[in-house]
Amino acid sequence: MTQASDTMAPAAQTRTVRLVYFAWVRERVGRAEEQVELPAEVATVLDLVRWLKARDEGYAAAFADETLVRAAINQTHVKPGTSLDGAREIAFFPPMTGG
Amino acid sequence: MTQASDTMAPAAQTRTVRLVYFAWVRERVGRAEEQVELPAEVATVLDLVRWLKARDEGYAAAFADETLVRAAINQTHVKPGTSLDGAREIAFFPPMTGG
Amino acid sequence: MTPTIRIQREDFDLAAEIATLSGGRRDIGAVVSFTGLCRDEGGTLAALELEHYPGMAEAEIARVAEEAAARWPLLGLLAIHRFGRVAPGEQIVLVIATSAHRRAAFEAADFMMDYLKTRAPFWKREHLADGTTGGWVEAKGEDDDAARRWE
Amino acid sequence: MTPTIRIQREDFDLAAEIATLSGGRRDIGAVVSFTGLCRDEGGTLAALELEHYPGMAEAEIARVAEEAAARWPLLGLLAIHRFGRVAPGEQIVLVIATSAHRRAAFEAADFMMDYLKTRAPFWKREHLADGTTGGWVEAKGEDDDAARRWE
Repeated sequence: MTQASDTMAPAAQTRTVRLVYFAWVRERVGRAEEQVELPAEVATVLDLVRWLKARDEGYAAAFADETLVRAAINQTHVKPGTSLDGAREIAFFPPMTGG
Repeated sequence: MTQASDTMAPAAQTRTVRLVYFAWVRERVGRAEEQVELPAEVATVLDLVRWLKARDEGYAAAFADETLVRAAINQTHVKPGTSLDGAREIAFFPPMTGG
Repeated sequence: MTPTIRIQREDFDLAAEIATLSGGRRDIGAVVSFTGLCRDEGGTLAALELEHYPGMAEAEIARVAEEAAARWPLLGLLAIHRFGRVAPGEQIVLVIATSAHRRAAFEAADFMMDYLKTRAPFWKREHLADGTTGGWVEAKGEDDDAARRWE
Repeated sequence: MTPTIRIQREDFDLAAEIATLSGGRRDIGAVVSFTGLCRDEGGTLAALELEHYPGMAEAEIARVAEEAAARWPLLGLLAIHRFGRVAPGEQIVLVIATSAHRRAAFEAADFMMDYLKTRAPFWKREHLADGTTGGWVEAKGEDDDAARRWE
């Protein structure tokens, strides 16, 4: 994690990312989007979920079932273990019900 | 074969049936339809095919491959071994190419 | 649910047929349509001429439709097959299946087409772009294989 | 063949979309369309509200369409998905696939719908006929199973 993996990410130990939430994840979190500074130890999607859950009850409720909420990085589906390197926009949402 | 199996069929040893032909079977036979008197020994579709083949070269050409031409009795698909009992209209045609 | 079956020389209108099947209903979740068109075969074909067995064509498609209706929970089912001369780009056959859910609608329409191909008494003859009459289109083994998927 | 993808609040017109895809072509033999409609769930539903992830919705459906185009010999492929409030009987989603032959058109449209259901970022919330806001529609395991058929 010492390499700067993306030109958009600062070389420092924290990174600013945009978080966006949809459907009941958005409702439980209480907002549609926010900017956050990620500490260096938050390396994967699952790290971020656990870091958010510790913030307050809304996040804790949204991510109560860590395996249920889906995530996307820069508008592409990712798995809980995916690295946040290069992430500018991270989205969390329930399983899709379109179509 | 001593029973009268259909009220449309005469009780005698010969029966009058309508034969209809389609596509290249019609072209080879040289007509679209005809009435024929079937002798008693023509009991199945395959019997009829062989009886027709003996009539002239057109029929012989149409039914050269006995397994290729399809048949229907009273507008329902049948197999070569199907009995002609109750047959009023017997159709012969190539494999279907609709749709 | 009574299937609609029509054998006709005239062209058909997909949107109008869907509107008739769906009209006013609020229980349909899925509409699948299949339209079969005449291809020009790389410019070699002037037209297809479709011969059919009147009476049996309707009866056989109706039998196939009854099988589909027994097999899937359909809310509507329609099949139209044209006969006579059809030019490249023109429509030949239409199947529409409606259901509460997509799987039934997809499978029923697919099944209808496979069985139409192999059981409905229609035969296609080619008229070629050079003015000659081509041969009768030959049945394809892959169509029989497709129909057997449903057995 | 470049797939057409549209995410829009407005309704769509199946016949017009087919006409655009087929217009002037003479090499198309098969057109399969899927239309997904809002059901009233036995009269209990007043409307569905469709939330989506702008940007990702287009991108994800485009990825699914590229997969379909790589897998089947398609001549045209279109997907339209609406967002916002949709009343029972109204259209939600449209997929059209065109090809020389029917199997490619059927399979591509079927595949598109299975992947749209499980991968496109849309979420449905119910508005009930009694005036209350119902819950978010839950994803169905059978949709995941359907998508896995193509793996």
